[in-house]
This record gives sequence, C-alpha cells and structure tokens, in this order.
Amino acid sequence: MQNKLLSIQEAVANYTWDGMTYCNGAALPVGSCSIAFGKEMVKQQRKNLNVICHCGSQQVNLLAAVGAVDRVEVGFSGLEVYGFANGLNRAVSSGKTLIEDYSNGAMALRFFGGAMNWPFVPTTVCRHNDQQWCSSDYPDEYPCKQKIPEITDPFTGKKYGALRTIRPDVAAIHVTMADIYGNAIMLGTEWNRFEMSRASKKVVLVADQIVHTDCIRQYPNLVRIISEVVDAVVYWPYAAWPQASPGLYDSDSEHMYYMNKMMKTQEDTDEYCAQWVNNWNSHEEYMALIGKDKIEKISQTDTAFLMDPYRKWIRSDAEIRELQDRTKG
Amino acid sequence: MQNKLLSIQEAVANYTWDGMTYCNGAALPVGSCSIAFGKEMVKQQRKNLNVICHCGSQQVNLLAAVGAVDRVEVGFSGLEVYGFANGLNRAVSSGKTLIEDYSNGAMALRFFGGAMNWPFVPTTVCRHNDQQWCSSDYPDEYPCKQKIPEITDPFTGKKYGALRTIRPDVAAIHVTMADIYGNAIMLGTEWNRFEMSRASKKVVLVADQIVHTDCIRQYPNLVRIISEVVDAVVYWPYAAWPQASPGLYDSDSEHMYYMNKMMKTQEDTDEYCAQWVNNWNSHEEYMALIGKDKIEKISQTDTAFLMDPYRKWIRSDAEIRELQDRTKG
Amino acid sequence: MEYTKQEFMAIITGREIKDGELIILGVGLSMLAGYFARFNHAPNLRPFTEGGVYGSTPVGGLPWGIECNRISANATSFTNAIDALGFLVLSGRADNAVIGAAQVDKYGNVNTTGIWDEPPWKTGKYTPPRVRLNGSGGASDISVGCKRYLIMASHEKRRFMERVDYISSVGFLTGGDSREKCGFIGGGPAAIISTLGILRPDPQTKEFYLEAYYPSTTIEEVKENTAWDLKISPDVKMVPEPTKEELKNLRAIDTTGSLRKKG
Amino acid sequence: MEYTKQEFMAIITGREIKDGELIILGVGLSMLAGYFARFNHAPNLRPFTEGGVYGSTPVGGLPWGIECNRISANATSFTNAIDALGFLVLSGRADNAVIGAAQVDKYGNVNTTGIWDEPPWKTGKYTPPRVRLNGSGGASDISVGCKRYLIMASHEKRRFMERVDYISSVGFLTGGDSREKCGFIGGGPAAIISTLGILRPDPQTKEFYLEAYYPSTTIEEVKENTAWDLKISPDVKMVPEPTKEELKNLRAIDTTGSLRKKG
Repeated sequence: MQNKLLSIQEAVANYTWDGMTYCNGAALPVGSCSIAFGKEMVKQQRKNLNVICHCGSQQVNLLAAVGAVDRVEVGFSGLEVYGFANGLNRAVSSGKTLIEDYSNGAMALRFFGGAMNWPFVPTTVCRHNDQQWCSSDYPDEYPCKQKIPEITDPFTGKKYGALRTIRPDVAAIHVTMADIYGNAIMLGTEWNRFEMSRASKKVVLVADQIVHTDCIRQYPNLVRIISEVVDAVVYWPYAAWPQASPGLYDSDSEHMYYMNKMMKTQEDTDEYCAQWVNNWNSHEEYMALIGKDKIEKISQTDTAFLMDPYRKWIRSDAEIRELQDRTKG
Repeated sequence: MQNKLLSIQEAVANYTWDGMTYCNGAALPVGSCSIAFGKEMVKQQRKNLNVICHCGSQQVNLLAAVGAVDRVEVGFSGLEVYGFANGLNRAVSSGKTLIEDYSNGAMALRFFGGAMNWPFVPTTVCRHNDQQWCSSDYPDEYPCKQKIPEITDPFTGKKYGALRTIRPDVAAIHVTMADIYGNAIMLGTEWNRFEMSRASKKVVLVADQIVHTDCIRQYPNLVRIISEVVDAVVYWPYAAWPQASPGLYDSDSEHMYYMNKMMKTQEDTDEYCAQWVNNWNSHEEYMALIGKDKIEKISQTDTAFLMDPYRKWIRSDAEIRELQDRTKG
Repeated sequence: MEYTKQEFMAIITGREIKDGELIILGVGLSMLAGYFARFNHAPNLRPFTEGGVYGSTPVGGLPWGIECNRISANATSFTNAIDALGFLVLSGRADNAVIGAAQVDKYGNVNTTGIWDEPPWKTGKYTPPRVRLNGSGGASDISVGCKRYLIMASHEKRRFMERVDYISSVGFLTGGDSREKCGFIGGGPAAIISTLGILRPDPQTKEFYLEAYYPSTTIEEVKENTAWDLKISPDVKMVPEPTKEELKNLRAIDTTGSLRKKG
Repeated sequence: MEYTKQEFMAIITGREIKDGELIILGVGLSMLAGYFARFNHAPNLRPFTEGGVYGSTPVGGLPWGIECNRISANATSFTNAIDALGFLVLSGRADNAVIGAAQVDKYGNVNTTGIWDEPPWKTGKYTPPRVRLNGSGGASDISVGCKRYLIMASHEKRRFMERVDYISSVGFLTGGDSREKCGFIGGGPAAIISTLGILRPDPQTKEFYLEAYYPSTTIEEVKENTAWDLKISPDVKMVPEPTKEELKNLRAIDTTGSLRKKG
C-alpha cells in the first residue's frame, strides 16, 4: 500500500481544476464536510465549478458566494436550523449559479447508480412534480421531459422515472479518521459517502485524524472507504469546522450563523474571505484563527465517547509531518 | 424497544411455513450462516420451500438433501474448497428441486432492488449468456425471454437487462452479535445481509452472542441490521457450525467434508439427520454433540482478536435465559 | 397554562402520531412533535432520520440538524441515505413522517424550493426564483413513500395557496384520483397542521378542509388566511387545548425552549 | 527443481498479473496465483474478493473460501457483494481476475453450471443437468466487468470444447465482434492458462490459439486434448519453466502445499 498523505495545498492543486465536476462529502448541512478543502479551492481561485452536493453545506455556500459555481445539483441546499444558505441562494437568484433540484433520496440513488457505472437508475420519486418538470439544463421546456424520462418495468408494465447517475471528477470526502493509505472510518451517519467514494473518478480524503493501520485492521467492518479507491489523504483536524464531526467536535453555532450572514452580500463575503479563508496557510494558523477557547468549547461534545475505542491509534502531528514529507515530490 | 428473544423452536414455529419463500443469511458458503435455524426447520419438517440463496451453504445443502426444497435461486451453489453441494446437486439432478441461476453480482442487485421495493433492477450481467437464456420457470422456452427481459436506457439508448427483485417472506440471518432488541453487528464480510435485512418481509436474527445495548451504542456505525426491521432474535452460539463465524470460530473442515459426503445419498442423509439434526433440542445438547474438543479447536481462530473490543458487553447464558423467559407467551 | 402557537402545533402534530409507528423526522418542529409523542403517549415509536440515525434521543437541546451531534450521542445505528430514504421510505415501509412547508396548496402539494413572481407553471419556463428556498430534501421522498405523513405550516394567505409556485413534495396533485394515477406507494398527506387549525383531505376530491381550529382563532380568521375557498367541516370542532401533562411533556423535550421563543 | 502441473499453472497465471492492478481473486488456484504474484513481482497488487474482503494476506494455509477466517484475520476492510461485484467489478473498475472453468470453448466461454447429455442449446429446453456443478458465482460478473481476466482450466478434451454446454461466464460468445455487440464494459478473457499451455484469443476471430506449451508436453498432445481444431501460433513457444525464485515464492504462499498434493 502506498502512503498517500498530501498537504491541503498540494491536494487542491493536483486534484481540482476550473470547470470540473466536484463533489464534497458532507454528511448533511451541519455535519462532516471537507470545508477546509473548499476554502483552499477558494484560495486557489477555482472557478466555473459544477458542484454536486447531496445536501448543501457551508462549503458550497462559500464556493457559490465567491462566484466559483456555475451549476449545482442538490437535494437540499439549506443549512437546517442555521437557515437558508445565503451565499448559494444569492448566486441562484441572480442567475450566476444554475441549480438542478432532486430529492435527497434521488441523489442517494444517483450516487449508487454512478458507483455501478450505470447511465440511469430507476426512481419512484422526482416524478409528477417540479423536480421532474423544472430543469436548469432545459429552462425553456416546461414540463421538462428530458431531465427524468419515463421507463417501463417489463414485469408489471408500471412506469418509473430514470435518473441520471453521478460520476464526479473528484470527491473531497471528510472522514473522522484514515490511515496514510486511504482506509477510512466515519463516525456518525455516512450519508452518501460510501457510494460517493465508489462513484467518483478520483477521491481525496480530508481526515480529522490519522490512525495507524492497526486500528483499521482491528475494525475492518468500520472501514467503508478503502485505500483501493482513494488517491490522496489530507490530514486536517477540524476540517469540517464550523460544522460538526461526530466523536470529535460540535458545530460552532456562533460561527455558523455569522458565516452564513456574511455570505448574504458580495461585500461581506469578501470581508469574510479576507479574514477567515485567505489569511491562513498552515494548520497552526488555521487553528489560531478559530481560537483556543472555541476549539475547547466545540471539542467538549456529547459524542466524544464515540472516539474512545480509537484514541490509542491516533498518530501524532510530528509523526504525520514526517510521513507527509516522504510523499513530497 | 421490545425484547425480541425467542427460542430457536419458537422462532421456527412462528416464522416459517410450508411453501414459503425463505432466505438464509449466509456470508458465502463457508462463512456466517443460520445453519442451526435450518436444522430446526428440518426437525419441524418444513417442506415445499422456495429458497433464495445468494450463495449456497450447508443449510440449503441439507434442506435440499431432505427434500424440503422445491425451488432455489442462487448465484453459486457449491461449498468452495469443500466441493460441490452434494445434497442440493442430487435434488437438482433428480428434478426434485428446480434451480434458477444468476450471477452473484446479480443476486446482490436483486436484494438491493427488493430492499427498494422495486419490481426490477437494471443489470449488465446475466445477459447474452445462459443465465438469461435458461429458466426453470420457463423450461420450454430457450432462449428464454421472460426471465431477464431487456430495457433501454433513455439517455443513451443502451440496452440493459431487468432482473426480478427479491422480497422473501422471511430471512433468518446469522450475525456475530445482537442485542435483545435486534440491533446487530456482523464481523467479516456482510455479503448481502444488509440488503437482505431490508428486503425481507420478516427478519429473524440468529446470533452467536447477545450483547448489552451499551455495546450497540458504542459502535453505532457497526450496527448494520437495526431493531426497526427485526422481528425475532435467537441466541445460539456456534449457530453457523460447521461453517465459520469470523471473530468466534473457524469452519470445522472435518465435519464440512463429512456432512457433504453424507448428503450424497438419501440413506446417508437420513443417517446424518438422525445423528446430527434430530437428536438435540437444547443448546447444551447441541454443544455436546459437536463435542468439547472440537469446540475448543474451532474457537482457536486467527480472527479471535476481532472480538476483543466487544467481549466486555457479552451477556451470560444465565442473563439471557432470564430475558428469554420474559418473552415467552 | 400559557403556551405558544408553536407549542400547540407541536402537540397537535404529536397527537397524530401513533405508538409503534416507524416514523421519519426532520429538524425543528418535526423532531419535537415526534419526540414529544414518544415521551407522551407512544413509547414504542421508532423514529429515525434521513441520515440513517436510529434509536436516538436528542441531548443538550434541539438538534441543529438531523445529523447533529445532539442526535448522534446515543444512537443504536448510523447508516446512510440509501437505507433511510430508499429502503425505509421510498420502499413504502415507513408509517409516518412530519414535514414542513413554505407554501402548501388546497391539494396538499408542498413547496420548499423557491418563490417566483411568475412561477414556471404559469410562464412555461424555468427561470431563477425571486427567492430561493432549500429544495425538498427528503420531504419529496416522504411524500412518495410514507404510508401517510403530516404537514406543518404557518397559516398565512401567501402560504396557503390555490396552487403552489413549485411542487417540491407531491400531495394530491390536482385532486380526485390524480395522485392515485401516478402509482405512488405512499398514501399522501393525512393532515395539514397549521398555526390556526387542522386541515384534512376530503376522501373524494382530496381538497383540504378545516376539521378543527384553535381556541385562539375563529373560522373566519382561518378562511381569511387561506387563499383558496376553504371548506369547513359540517362538524367542525375546536381543537382541545394542550393539557398540563402534554405541555409538561413537550417542555421536557424542548429543553432549550426553542418553541417558546418563537411566539 | 521438481514441481507439479498445478504449481506451474499458478506461476504462469501469476506472471500474467501486473503490479498495481486491482484484482479480484477466488478460492484455490486463483488466490494462489494472485498472492504469488504479489509476493513475487507485484508488491502493489490490490487484491480483493467478491465478499468485499480487502487488504488481506491469507494466514494458516489456503483459505477454504473467499470469506474464510484464513483470509479474514488481517483485512483492512470488510464490505459486501454490492461493493465488490457491483461497484468494483460490474462498474468496469477492476483490472484483472482469475476464474476457473469446468468447460471452456474455443471463444473462451466458460461453463461452471452443469453438464448435460444434450445441452439446452441443442434441445431448446432447459432440463435438469446430468451433473449439477456450482453456478457462476462472481465469475459471470467478472466476465462482464473486468478489464481483462484469466481463465484456468484442466486441459482435457471433454473440457476444451467446440461449444460449452452452458455459458455461465461470457467469453467472446460466437467470436468476431459478437461480444463487442453486446456492449459489455469489460474486455473479455485475456488468456486461458491450462495444464498444458497458454491460449490467447486471435485479435480478429477471437478464437483461442496455442501461444505456448509446457516443456512436459508436445503440440500434438495439446491438440489431442482439445475438442476444437486448435490453431497454433506461427511463433509458438515453450513456456519458460518456473525459476527457483518463483517456486520458492509460490511455496511461501502455498504453505500447506495444496498444489503439491494434486500432482
């Protein structure tokens, strides 16, 4: 097995590009998401992205707010209790970002179908409603017939829809812990991350913790993302901040509201980026920005016990730095 | 949550019947399988079964050998290194048991489609070969057009097959450990057990160990079969014997060969049943039959370390007996 | 005993939930109504979320999301979207659900996607909305798959419409047998619980009528706040006020008082 | 150095496996060939089984099955059939595989399902076989999905047929572009490794011809043991004998000597 540790800068440089179809592994809008990776994409000024989110999160909210997103496919674009995604919604309402809506169940099936490498997958949902009739790709056709065409079950004659499946260029998937080879354990809902890891042409893991492979071998049934499909591993504690990572930290509710508020206008978005996106490079700087008190507060999570079985296998920063140096070109 | 512990006798009496569509949760032919449950079905003289196996195992080998199986759907019917399944093959060659063949990948998809409650699921396999052209349900039609009819992807015009999905009446699924409510953890390959547990109308778990629910809550990501879909839990250590249960015991190679040899003729099958199926009732008797030395030998498995994290939560026999008494009608 | 409209809504919705049901809950009111029901009268309720979070009871206050740590601290299982929305909801297996609506129409169709000056069904074009909302999330799946489900909505004229701008989650479409013809496995919306009353679908026409209203309002006020010509049940009732027991049980769930703040 | 035909076959098959490949292995010879290759010349081979067992090295002898504890003692992941056979094989992602055959025909179609006196394709009826075999297992999926795969078979006239009784796993069907027309994502069988030699498909006709034979046999013997009129490569070679190194490495994998027993 190959050591796949990469710095976040290298990973974004090597695995993202303008105009790509990009997925981020979010366990819904408040949970596990590779947000730090998205910020680095903003720093490296990626644009014209086609983002496929199962659910939106602060990542696509930010990417859309800075104008990096041409098109987004989504089942749910809001931030749950934290409100509508202001940055994304601003980009959608202005026409900058085209949005293609599906149900969350349909998105899950589309990832499944992508993992199977099928062009379509049957559906009973997104039929006879505006998720079928409205398409940003065919705006002049209402009701749209091309987005979700009809197929017939040959056994019963019953009608089903056919959903286009998803095969993203790259997925940046947030995981609780991974080894240096790309075997990963997720705590909390997987959401779509298992299927996404198989549907994507390239996979970058963004891991809060790096563990020894002994941990992976002790819990192989927990290892749902496998080195065999992973291209790079980024070590980035608190990568989902201000969202949550079960077992490690809660969502930072103060920053969730604040960030979303700032996404509402271009000006405030610029200000937010100046302060929270563009003025860190190292992980130390990133942590300093969040602040010690905040880190301490969000780390006191009621889910902390979920990490207990794995703590003894967590690799230290020094160890990881050494391992990372070995993969440097 | 409801305590669902049932004795093996009650579980078979309540959840199986003549003519039913029955699935058994086997992780392939050498692994995890609810074999003790199948033996109890033999004891209770179930017949005319429609058995859907992803892979055969000694369970379907035995059920077919005693003439209880009218029809079987299968991806692989052998016993891997232990050879052809003599009992099943005898029943098939004699015409007693009709066999409907698919690939293992197709069987997995059929369980997935059953869990979705779709009548069909697309396939690229079992096309243009005899798995499509030969059907026991339409023996006079060659090449058969009704078993796996053709459908067309509306996006590309490409042709796919349509597989009939599986919604068994009952699945008896072997798991490593479960709590009394039916939350279960499997060690080793899941094979199809996750999808099977969702596709089946009723689910009986056959668990080698019963654990406290604290164990379940410590490892929720390992709990792939959930109380919400489980109807009964049978506590039966060494339930997969002579097959293997990763973390707990190896396959009993001596008995695997012996049992399969005995399935070759009706006479030997009767003898086997007299000795190994019909002359135990309690679990103590079952264990005595296997024998202390054999138990010790197969329990010295190289996979034993996989159980280490969970041992402290294993409930004792006495505790379980008490809990089981509470569910007695 | 004092209580807010939001609290009343949560309690009424909770009353619609039966013991033993397999129910999918969303954030906010949906979850509160569900957990209130479990605590109040349905101890064997089997709630889950579309993230595949099973066996949980929220801790530390109302969860920020259905995958939030507040609902992840005592789960018996975490699976995934395919499982929760596919195997349990779209399959037709789940008994009940509670969904929200920004707009709902006389046939129980729900819009949570966007607000248009001129909606696509009028213009024949899919232009960007004036106001983008959230999309359907799992509610569209619920509307198709659950045996029945409950819609919660704020009762205002701009929300209770003749026809919603965008059908995110199907109700009874254009009424009559129009839903049945689509072949959905689920039974459709069983009730709309609003800030003013309870609406039910007419068995034939599937048009929602007023079955009961809150003590704090009048039939006239309900009609005024409904954009279609709302029919009133011949035996329309006043909704029984929350009992002390119910309020106590709700507040035991809504520990941070999120429903009391909203007024 | 002494070696058995089985050992030679395993080594030759192993030579066909390239470093870095994502390869799905079955029990017996397939696994031995794969692990031999990893140990011998392909340290970055990524083997997995159709049960979704990843990252394993067998311990304690040749596994009894692909889910056996002998291959479950040091896995990095256990998933499931949908993952291994669906997401990795049927998707077209896996690079290589090794499958067995009870019968194989001139176009590389494989039968592992049954033996008939009069097979269904002759009678037009699907009657029970005289001898039931095992069915295809995952080999049918491999034949459709893997970029290429290797067939191992015992070289006997009753097994190397003009047309197999039953096509369990598709090869090149009736040759020429007949496979291509079916639109399978995988490339088809790259070689048949038999107990006598190596057969390859002709690029045009897709008929398997003899590319090389073992030092222990002759071209005549190979032809005699083949039911179709086997074509011989104009530059037919003798297969290089196993090197000491190769044999040593194979035996380091085949610790219980299962291949030495078979002769």
